[in-house]
Amino acid sequence: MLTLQSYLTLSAIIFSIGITGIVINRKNIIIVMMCTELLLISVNFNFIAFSHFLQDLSGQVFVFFILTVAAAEAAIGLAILVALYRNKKSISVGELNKLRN
Amino acid sequence: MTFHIIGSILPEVTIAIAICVVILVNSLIRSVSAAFIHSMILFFLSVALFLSFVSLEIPNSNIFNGHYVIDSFGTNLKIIALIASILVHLASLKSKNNIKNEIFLIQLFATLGVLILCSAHNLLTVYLGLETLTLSMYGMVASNRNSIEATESAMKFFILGAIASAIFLYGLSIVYGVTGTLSLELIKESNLLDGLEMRIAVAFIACGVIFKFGAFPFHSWVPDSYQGSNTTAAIYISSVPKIGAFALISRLFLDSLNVMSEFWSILILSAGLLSIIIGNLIALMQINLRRMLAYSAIGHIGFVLLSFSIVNDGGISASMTYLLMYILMTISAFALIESISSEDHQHIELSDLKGLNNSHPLIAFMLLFCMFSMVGIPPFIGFYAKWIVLSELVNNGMLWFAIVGIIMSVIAAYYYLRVVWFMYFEKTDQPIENKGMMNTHSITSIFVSVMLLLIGLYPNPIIDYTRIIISSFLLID
Amino acid sequence: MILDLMIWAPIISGLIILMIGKNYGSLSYSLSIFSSSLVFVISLYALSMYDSSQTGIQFELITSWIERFDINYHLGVDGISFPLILLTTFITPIVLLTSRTSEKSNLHQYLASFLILEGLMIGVFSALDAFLFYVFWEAMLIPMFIIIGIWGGKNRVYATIKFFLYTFLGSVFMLIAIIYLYIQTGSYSIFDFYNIDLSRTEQILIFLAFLFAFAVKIPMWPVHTWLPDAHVEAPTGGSVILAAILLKMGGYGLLRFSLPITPNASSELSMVMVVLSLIAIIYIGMVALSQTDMKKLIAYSSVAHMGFVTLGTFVVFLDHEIASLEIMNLAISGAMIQMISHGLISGALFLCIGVMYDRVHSREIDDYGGVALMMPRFAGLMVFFALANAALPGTSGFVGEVLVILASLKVNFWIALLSGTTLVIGAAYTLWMIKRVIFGDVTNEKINDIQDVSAIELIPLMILAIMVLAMGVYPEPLMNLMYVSINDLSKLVFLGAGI
Amino acid sequence: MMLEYSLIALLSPLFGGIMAAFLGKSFGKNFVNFVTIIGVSISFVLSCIIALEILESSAVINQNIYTWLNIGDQSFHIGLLIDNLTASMMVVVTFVSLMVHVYTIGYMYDDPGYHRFFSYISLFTFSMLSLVMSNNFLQLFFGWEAVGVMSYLLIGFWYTKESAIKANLKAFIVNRVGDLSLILGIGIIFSITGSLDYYAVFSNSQEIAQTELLLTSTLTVSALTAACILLFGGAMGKSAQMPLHVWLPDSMEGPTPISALIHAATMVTAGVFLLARMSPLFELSTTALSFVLIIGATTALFTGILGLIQNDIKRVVAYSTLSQLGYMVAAAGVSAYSASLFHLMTHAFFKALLFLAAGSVIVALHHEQDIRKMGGLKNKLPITYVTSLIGSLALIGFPGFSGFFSKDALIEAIGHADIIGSGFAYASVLIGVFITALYTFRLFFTVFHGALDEHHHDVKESPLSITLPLVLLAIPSVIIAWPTVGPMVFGSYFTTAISQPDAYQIFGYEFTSAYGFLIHAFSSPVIYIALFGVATAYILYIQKPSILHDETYKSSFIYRLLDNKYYFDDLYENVFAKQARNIGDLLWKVGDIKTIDNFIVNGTAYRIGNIANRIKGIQTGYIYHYALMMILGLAIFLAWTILDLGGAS
Amino acid sequence: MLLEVIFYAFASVLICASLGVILFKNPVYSAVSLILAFITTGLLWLLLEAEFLAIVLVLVYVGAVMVLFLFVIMMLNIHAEEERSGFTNIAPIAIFLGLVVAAELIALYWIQSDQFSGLESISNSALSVDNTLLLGTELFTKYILSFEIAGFILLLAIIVSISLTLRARKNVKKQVARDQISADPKQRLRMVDIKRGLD
Repeated sequence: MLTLQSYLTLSAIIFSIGITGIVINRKNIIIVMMCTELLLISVNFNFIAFSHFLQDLSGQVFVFFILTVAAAEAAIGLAILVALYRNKKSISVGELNKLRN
Repeated sequence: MTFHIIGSILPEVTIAIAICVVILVNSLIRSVSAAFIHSMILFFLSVALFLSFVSLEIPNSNIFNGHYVIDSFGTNLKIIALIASILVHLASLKSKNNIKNEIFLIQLFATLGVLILCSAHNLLTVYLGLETLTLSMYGMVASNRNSIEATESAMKFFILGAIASAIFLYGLSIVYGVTGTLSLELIKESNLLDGLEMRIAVAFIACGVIFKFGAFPFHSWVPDSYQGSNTTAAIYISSVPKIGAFALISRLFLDSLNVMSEFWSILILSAGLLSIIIGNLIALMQINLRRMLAYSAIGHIGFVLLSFSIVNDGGISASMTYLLMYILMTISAFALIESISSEDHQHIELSDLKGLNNSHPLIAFMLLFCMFSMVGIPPFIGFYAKWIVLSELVNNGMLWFAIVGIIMSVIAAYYYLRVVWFMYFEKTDQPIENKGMMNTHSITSIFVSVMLLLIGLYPNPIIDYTRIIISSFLLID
Repeated sequence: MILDLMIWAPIISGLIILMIGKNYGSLSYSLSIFSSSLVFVISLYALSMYDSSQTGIQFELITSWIERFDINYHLGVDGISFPLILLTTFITPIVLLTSRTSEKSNLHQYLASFLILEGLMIGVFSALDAFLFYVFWEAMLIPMFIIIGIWGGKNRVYATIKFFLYTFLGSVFMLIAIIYLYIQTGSYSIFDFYNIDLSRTEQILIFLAFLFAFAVKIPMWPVHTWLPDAHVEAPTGGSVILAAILLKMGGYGLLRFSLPITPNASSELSMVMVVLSLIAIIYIGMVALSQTDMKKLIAYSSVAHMGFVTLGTFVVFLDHEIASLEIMNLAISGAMIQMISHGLISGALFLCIGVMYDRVHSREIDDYGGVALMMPRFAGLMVFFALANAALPGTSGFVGEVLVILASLKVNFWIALLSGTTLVIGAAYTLWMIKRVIFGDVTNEKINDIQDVSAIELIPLMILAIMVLAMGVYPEPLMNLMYVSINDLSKLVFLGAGI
Repeated sequence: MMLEYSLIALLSPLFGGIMAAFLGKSFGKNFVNFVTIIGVSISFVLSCIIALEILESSAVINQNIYTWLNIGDQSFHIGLLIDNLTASMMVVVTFVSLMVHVYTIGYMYDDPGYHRFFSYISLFTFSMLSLVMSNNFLQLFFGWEAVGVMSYLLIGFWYTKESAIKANLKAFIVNRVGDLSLILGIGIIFSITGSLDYYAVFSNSQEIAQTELLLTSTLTVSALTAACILLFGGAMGKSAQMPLHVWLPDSMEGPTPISALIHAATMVTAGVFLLARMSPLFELSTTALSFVLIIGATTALFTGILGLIQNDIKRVVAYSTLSQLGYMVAAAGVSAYSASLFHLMTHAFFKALLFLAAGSVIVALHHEQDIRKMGGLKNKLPITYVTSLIGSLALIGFPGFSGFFSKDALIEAIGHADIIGSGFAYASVLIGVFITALYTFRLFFTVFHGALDEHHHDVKESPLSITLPLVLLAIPSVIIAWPTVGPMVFGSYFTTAISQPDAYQIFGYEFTSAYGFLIHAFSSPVIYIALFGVATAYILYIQKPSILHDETYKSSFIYRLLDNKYYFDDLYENVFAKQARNIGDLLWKVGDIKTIDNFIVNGTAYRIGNIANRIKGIQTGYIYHYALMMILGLAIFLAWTILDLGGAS
Repeated sequence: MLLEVIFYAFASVLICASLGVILFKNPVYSAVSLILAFITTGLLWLLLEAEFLAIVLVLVYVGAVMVLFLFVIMMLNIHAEEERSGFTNIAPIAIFLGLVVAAELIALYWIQSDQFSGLESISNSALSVDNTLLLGTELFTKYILSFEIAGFILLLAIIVSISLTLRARKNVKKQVARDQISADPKQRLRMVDIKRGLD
């Protein structure tokens, strides 16, 4: 039986994977950025699930905008990444520590 | 009707027009001078400010199907945001450090985002306003694109911002799920509040809001982005977005989720208290001036949140008073630092200030004002800010928080004093070069600093102003 | 109005000097002397207007300031604050007069700091609104911080930051207490605070909060350690102001706030206060004995002498059966006179040390010896002030101490005995210093070619000497100025404490 | 008129002193001499007039000059009380002072601090007069301390001399101990009577006597006894009674004129004056009187013994002064104030004489003070010799000399007393008579007789300004007692000022006249003891000096004890003074610096810094740490949501 | 039942793909995992009758955003960094925290929830009838303001991206049309008198 809770649980799992992913790897930033996309998937999942179970369209509208903004965000993020790479010749998470106390 | 709607959002429209005009002018006219762009931006900002004053007359109304609300609270916040933007703009007019004009364009976007946040009355609008602001802040921080520090801090800011925004959205999704609506109005009227699900939602949303304020434990982007970006960006992100965040927290928590205030106030309170402690403690150890100011900003924001968590008109207006005074102080501090920094000396270390009293007595004197104001010594405004927050805390039986706050501000005094110490007590062989000329920029910074004193001598207007705004906000809704 | 003038005239002239003075050193010097003397003249005029037989506040001025919190710009003086204002206006020109003798960088900033400080100090003494009081009280830290920090000695940064943080930490608790009182009364007026009913716990907590602020300022043992550092490192003028006036604010605060607002707590905690005062008198006196730095010695002696102020303030509460209005008047009069007198004497001693420092550039006692041979006129004055510091009858130093001793004798013999030991210890450390510095044979070559005091150094010292002598020989005019207010205060406190 | 006279008498030395101090350097020595001597002369003449006036009319002036301080009902005045006691003190003080002024012209002739010295002694005269003329305790204390200060300044007059400035510091501090006691005594009186005027206090003396002073919650003493003992504590300091006597011998570091003026004739007798002045109080407390008696008698005996082995000419005289002060105090202890005062007066003359004579010898020998280097000066210094002899005879109480009458009277009084300690006191003073004679003539013989030291062949008699005072002082030393002993000791001269039992009834019942007293004295042992002392001195120092050169004598315990002055100096310097500094040092270094400053103040700062240093570690610069922090925050918020659930719903 | 099978199957794939994103060492594999995750998500959304968004997700995300990601990965030649990769020292804490958050959320949804439980999937819902039309109508009427704001956000993204990445390379020859058009023959061509040589 597909209840709302199933969807929410799935979304929660994805969310957790996303945030864990951000923290655990010291590979390159791009993977971290992908993890944020995972987070957004889980949020979208929530919205769409609610929208479906509430029979209300505004959730889907919201998702639409989230997708838009996420695309814009990805563009900006990648632009920053490129700029960073040009300066630093590296996008390793582990080397990103010039600024600290 | 249409005209009425457009009339209500004239400030936003003005900024939007400004954006378009600046883009067009920039790309079409080949050799446009920077001064022209600056004046244009200033002109549009002033027009927007004027229009906001005009729209104070407009009766409260919900427009765009209730996605947008025009009320005195929002309009007043807009006025404040616009004034702050103008000040920031004036303060960063030195512009040698900002060869490109894009940053001012991006600042216009950010201002637009803040204005949207001030009036947004729907979760979607709130989100979009927030993202407008956030994305432009990424752009601002990164705008010094040839610097490792700038791009690195922008990268970090971006990642953390993305996480925060996802967390925030997660919260919004649950709110939507529980109440079945995106409208803040309807959420407020919903009788489903204060269930467990809503609490989860509030916890998530609080994370996003606290991130926006830059309070502990969502503060990490603050020092890096202050340090990494150029001063123009730093002035901006240290001031105007806080107004947006204040609007956000007021609209979401104070207004719509007022029923749950008992719950969220604890979250805000703990974040505020920890910010005061952690921010000030870490600031003690900084030798980079910007980074120090960043941590001090975390401490100040702690006071804003602490006071906000009182959740009554006194506390909230104290919080707002603190915020306004903090913005004034931070603009002043950054502007003064900017006015003595040169192209080849962007990153001001504390030791760079040595002998400032001899080379730039006036700037040093104003920075002295500013630092003592931040410490919270009368008669500067920083004192009234602290005092009014403490008054409200004591008044609401939160004596111990007041004591913690005040002890931390004594500890904080040390690092502010260190600035004075380097400026006044240390001598150096290589003083900062005195260009001698008084430009618009130094005049602005001095103007703001003198304000610190003058408002300090007569703080009535700000105190009354915030009180009126907040009371009307809490009464009407 | 006249108080307004006294507060703002020096501040404004200080700001003017700050703005224009960089290239006009001597002009700003003259201007500063002129404006501070003017303030002194105004204060003398005020003295002539002051009716010492009238109870209550005079020269009162109320203007609304922050309406929302019912904060007023409320000024006024009574017999307790007025003498301290006179002391301030009297000492400041003297300090400014001597400020030029030693070469200073940024002289205009130095002068401006003192002028601003003067205005703020007068503000502290004349504010009748607790909020206003706090504003002046804290604002005063800024110029003092600058003075010690810029023109101080080798270790000035440590000293000035210590001074600032110590006093700041002390006063923030006072702020909390003031806020609390405001919440209880709905007003920031000090006189409204007097009429408030507080529970025992509240009183004690408020008392302690105020005490912390004032104790640091006075300073009382064990929160006194900023003082020796600050004094040692401060420039001469800074030390003088610090010793002569800043310390008095603590004592003034106790009389203005602690006693009338929290009479029960004052009475209940009087034993603690008395013990702390006695520790200050004896312990600090002993500590002063072993100092090798003149300024430090005088600094410690200040702590010991201020011990009499706190002793006088609280001794009467020790024994409720004996306590009477008479004893209280006696003790508080003693405390007040001690404050004024200590202001003159320690100020003068710091000036003396400054005079020597300008010549020899050392404050170490061991570097001196035989100063009397080279500077006979100076030596005479210094010995005189030292004797005054040792509470010689006929000098002002004696009056306050003897009144406090007499009052404590009425309460308890042993307290009087212990406090009286200052007669011996005080004489020992002061005169021992004199013996090694002024008397003896010249051991340091530098002493051999020093000049006696110039007129500009001599005049302030002479004026101070005359004042010290006059107050010692005929203190009645001063007492007459204060008596009515002290009596009112005593009555108020007795009523409050239910004695 | 009397009041004006007294005021002028009081203020003219002040005026002279101030003029000398401020203008002396520019106007020269003659000016200094002129103003100060005129000042003191006026004072002396007026004192005599006043004394005569009072003698005639026995009027008493008690007049407040001005209100010093007024705190509600509690007033403190400055005022004058002129009665017999005051008048006689004034005469003595101004006379000796005048003599010393004159003497100083010669003695200090080539001293660079000439005007300063004159200014000091004039100011001292003023201080002393204000002490004796006071009509209240407070002013008494003023004068009391003022004379102390002048003594301080004068002992340290040669301030480059290390021993002098050490001595003056010691004198001041030891005196301060006494003054502390005095002010406490005054305080007790004030706390009970609420007034400090003599008459007001004396009229309430019964009230004081009935009040109990709480020392602890259970232990009480009579306030009167406590007050009297404390007042006497002040007298002990000023009059150098054991154990506060240590400063007086050291004070001989000062110039000789002031040894004569301050440390023999006037200031040190202030304690005796005080006892006499306070007699209405002391009479009510036998405990206090016994205390006074025992202290006095002890001082009289033991300090006299110390005089035996001193080799410094001035110190011998100084110890003699101590001893004589002991006599006076002891006499006051048996309520024989008049005898005590009488001895004070005669002693002032002959002891000043002896000091000035010693000074004359010192000047003649070019500031040589060691008696072992003297001898055979009889012929070289004839005037000094004769006057010294007169002084010595007066001191030992040789019949007919003034000292005889006074000393005999007070020994008689002590002998008749029956309070606690009187037996001891009587024995002490009798032995003291022998000792006095012994050391006095030891000095006399050693200096003036024996072989002339080869270094001193060129000595000449001192100039007139030195010898004139010697002669002028020698006269009263011989004859002053003859007309005065009757009225002063046995008569009613002091009855208005002093409250004492009728001397005539106690021990003077056989008194008829001065002559009769002289005759009567031969029937008592005192004279014989004194003569025996002189004879012993003659044998030991003229006939067989070899006895004293015995080594066993030098190494004996007693000799060492005496040589070290009963170890009082050691006790004070090494135990009290040194320990006070050690404790001070300890408190400073351990209490202030280590505990409060380093541990609490800087320690707190340090710990905060430490914490901050650790906390700043959270800002590593690594993005995953930042993210972790955010997630942690989120997790805690969520956890709170769960935990708070119980409370909310 | 079928729906459930589909759901759990795709849900498992989604979870695996998500784990793949964070666990693969090579960023290209991660990106491909992410693409897989997006496609699976799209399919799951179809179950929830959000057809338009499902398509948009696949088109926009897989077609544009992920291509952008891959493009950047390729452009920056990132896999050269592989030897540095690995887990952070705080990975255990992070995993623990991730589990805690997941557990907290799931626990809240399942154990305590009263608002979300019992809701079953609705078939034939009104939303699915003409999903795209409905969404479009909403978007251009009710949400017109949001739509405009989104436009500005995209504009912002354009400006920021360009300003951060656009740079004029020095050694690259490029055509500047404006300069070409504005070329003035008079300035380009200079007539010079050349003297005959060999004189």
